[in-house]
Amino acid sequence: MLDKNGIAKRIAKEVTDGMYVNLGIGIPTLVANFIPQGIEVMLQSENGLLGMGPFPISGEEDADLINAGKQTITTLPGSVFFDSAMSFGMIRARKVDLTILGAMEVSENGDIANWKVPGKMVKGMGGAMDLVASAKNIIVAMQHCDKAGNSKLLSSCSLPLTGVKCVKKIVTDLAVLEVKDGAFHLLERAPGVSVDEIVAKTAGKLIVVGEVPEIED
Amino acid sequence: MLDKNGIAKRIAKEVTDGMYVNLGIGIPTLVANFIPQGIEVMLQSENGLLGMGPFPISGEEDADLINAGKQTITTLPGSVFFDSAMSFGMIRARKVDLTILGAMEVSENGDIANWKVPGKMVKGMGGAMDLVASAKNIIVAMQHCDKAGNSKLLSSCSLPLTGVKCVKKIVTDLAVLEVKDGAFHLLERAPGVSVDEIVAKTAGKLIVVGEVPEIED
Amino acid sequence: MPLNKVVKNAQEACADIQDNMTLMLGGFGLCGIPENCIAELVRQGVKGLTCISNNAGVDDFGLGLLLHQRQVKKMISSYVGENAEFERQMLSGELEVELIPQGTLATRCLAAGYGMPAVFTPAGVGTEVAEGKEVRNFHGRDYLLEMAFDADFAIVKACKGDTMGNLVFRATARNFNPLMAMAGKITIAEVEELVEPGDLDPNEIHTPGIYVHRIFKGEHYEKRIEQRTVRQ
Amino acid sequence: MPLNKVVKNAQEACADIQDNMTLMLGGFGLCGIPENCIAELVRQGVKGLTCISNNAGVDDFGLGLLLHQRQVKKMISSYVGENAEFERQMLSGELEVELIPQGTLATRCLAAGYGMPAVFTPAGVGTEVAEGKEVRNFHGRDYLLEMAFDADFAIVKACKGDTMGNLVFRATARNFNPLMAMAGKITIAEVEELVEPGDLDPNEIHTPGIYVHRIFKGEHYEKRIEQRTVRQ
Repeated sequence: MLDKNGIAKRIAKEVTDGMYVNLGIGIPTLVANFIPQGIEVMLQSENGLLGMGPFPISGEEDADLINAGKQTITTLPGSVFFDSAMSFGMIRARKVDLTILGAMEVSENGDIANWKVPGKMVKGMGGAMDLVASAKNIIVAMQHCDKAGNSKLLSSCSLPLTGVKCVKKIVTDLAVLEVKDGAFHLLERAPGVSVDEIVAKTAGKLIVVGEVPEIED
Repeated sequence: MLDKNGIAKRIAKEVTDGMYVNLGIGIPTLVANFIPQGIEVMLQSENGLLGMGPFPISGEEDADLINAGKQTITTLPGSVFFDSAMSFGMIRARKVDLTILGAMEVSENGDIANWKVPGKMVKGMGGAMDLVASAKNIIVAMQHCDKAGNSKLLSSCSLPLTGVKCVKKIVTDLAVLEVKDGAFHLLERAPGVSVDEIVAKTAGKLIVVGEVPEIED
Repeated sequence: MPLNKVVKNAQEACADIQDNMTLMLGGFGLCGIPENCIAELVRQGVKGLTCISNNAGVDDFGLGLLLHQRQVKKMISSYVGENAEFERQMLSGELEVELIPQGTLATRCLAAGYGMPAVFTPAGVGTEVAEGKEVRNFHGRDYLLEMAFDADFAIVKACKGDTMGNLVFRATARNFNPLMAMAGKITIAEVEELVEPGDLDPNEIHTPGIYVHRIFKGEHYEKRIEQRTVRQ
Repeated sequence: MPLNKVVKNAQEACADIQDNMTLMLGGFGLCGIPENCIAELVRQGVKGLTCISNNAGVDDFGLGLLLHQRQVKKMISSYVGENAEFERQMLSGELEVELIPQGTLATRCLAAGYGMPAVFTPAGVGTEVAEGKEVRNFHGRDYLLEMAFDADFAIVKACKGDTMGNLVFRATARNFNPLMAMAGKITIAEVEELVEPGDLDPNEIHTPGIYVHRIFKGEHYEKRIEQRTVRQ
């Protein structure tokens, strides 16, 4: 089983040199910590920054310089600031190569639900609907099951959707799965996790072909 | 009768303090020379400048700094450069208070034709169609008749239109006219020009009410 | 209106904001919010406001102050989850809330500022955001038709501005500010530093003064940080 | 593609531009045109081009050079009247010309760069520009539906750029350049000065490098003035 850092580390392998990447809040934010040496990427923060740097050292926080999670951050050489229309313009025009975000549910046809639970306080979709509607490539980082043990990989989402037919890949605590042709395709298993367990915990259509390798460290 | 400078001078009286004004090529460009002391205006040049200054002194021409007529110009304190989308964005959003441009024909309902003569080489509409479609207030500067002596103030335009129902006022060599309710309304006559002459040279519907004052110098 | 847009302070700038008007307020979270004008709106007690703002402040700062005084009838935002009083009013039905995607919010401002009555965006296709909206397919992809905003006032905060209303924003405090500055029928800009025409490089101005109707130098900026996060 | 977008020169930047492609070229008149790339296109002799550019150069400079070599099949412009060879080809039917309003041209670039498939503009309503186009009324006013451009390459010229493709334009040489930079499937930027990442102030960059695929330092800029006009 992977912990949050394990999920982030596995996703970081999907990041290739020169990519522009938008990281959502939560596990996706951790991905930045695992991008291999020699791989140069530019992180896009949808509140208006390309080239997001690490958190500042204490005492150097700048109230004017935050990420989409409202955390204080820094810039890097080559960073650019822009307004929110341009920020979502470049997202909508598919200039951002990879979007990594969390989800409450993903369906076998790639629908994603991650913004609203009926009966609970709704905080809003923020930029998630724009991101999932336009991203060239979307990887979801999430737990395979919710806290009650119910699968979050479903035949169809029960929660209000954030976007339709958009998720390309999912990395959970148990597995790496590709979403295509209306099914989850098991690519890799987490260390110590059996295919049977993944099958048992995946409610949507799951395709398993041949030996399923363990995620490499 | 007014010469070009006379037409420009009369139009300059329509310019009030604080206006943002777009001046077309030709006579409209001359208007800038007659704006009274104490009246502050910002001239918009649709190629991307607000706050157009006078032509440069010889030796200080800057190839990167031109107006929409491609003439070398200068900036003033408070000038701003922007791209063409923002330039026409502010035009389309009706932030430009007054547009002054030339015309080949104007109709009694305010249609304007100023970009194309069938059978002649077409140079293009440039920004004129955008300007006339969106301007809050359009004043046309032109000769009352063409070189053959035909009226340019018509019941309907014979040339391909630049825009419909948009011209508010016309200043010609002979008269100042308002365009409203489907007619030209004679407001002022040029020095030495009789109402009869204006009537004779206006092909579209012309309304003359009471004494028509001479244009004041 | 003269080209000199300077007013004395927030009180003069906001004097004619009336009950039941629609306001746009710049900022992302607490970053780049018009602190002086918000304080003035609280002071003058205008009510029944519809506020278009990406977020709704926190309980004791930003738009939270207006919410606390129950001056807001409706919030149009993309994310509002930092605010207990907001939640209470929303759940009790006192406050109407319209949640829209962040990029849609930004683009509807841009549309207003650029005179485009409506824009197409794929954000929200197939979701409840699409309900009641026109869906149109271009080149095999579905888009929603979203309308330009129509706000009585836009209230923004810039780092610097000159007396003609030209504005420069700093870092991610830019966010929605230049977009809203273009979108209001009347635009009020409060600035940390007010300079003379010519002091700003004309190549570096983000909002041309033609979009700005009133400008003043704000005071006592707190610039509160919402999520102070530092490296270990 | 690595984040370092630097190519050696115009020849490398333009190597894969092929016959019958659609190119956008920045500039207004001769102001801010990509001189090096135009010269390279003339040198390599690519033919059948569709060129989206506000103007068509003059007889012996700018796009006029491409026209002279009969490399252009179609021009999409707002104003083309400075060019005798252009006129000859147009009148003889050798050259197809589509004239569109300048603001429409700009906005169709913006639409492409911002992922909007189409935009509404009132420019050209009731004129021959409206022929065959959808007209739609919003709030009592008619607008034309105009499609985003779809160009294989955008070729722009900036004053400064860094190796990551971030661009800064100068004065009115900005014009269509940042819009086209956003709108090309592949965007080539030639710059007068090429600097390192960090040398440009992130607040002052007009075009973020995410939109730019290739950048190089141009040479021997003539920067010809079309209408030299001076004060008496």
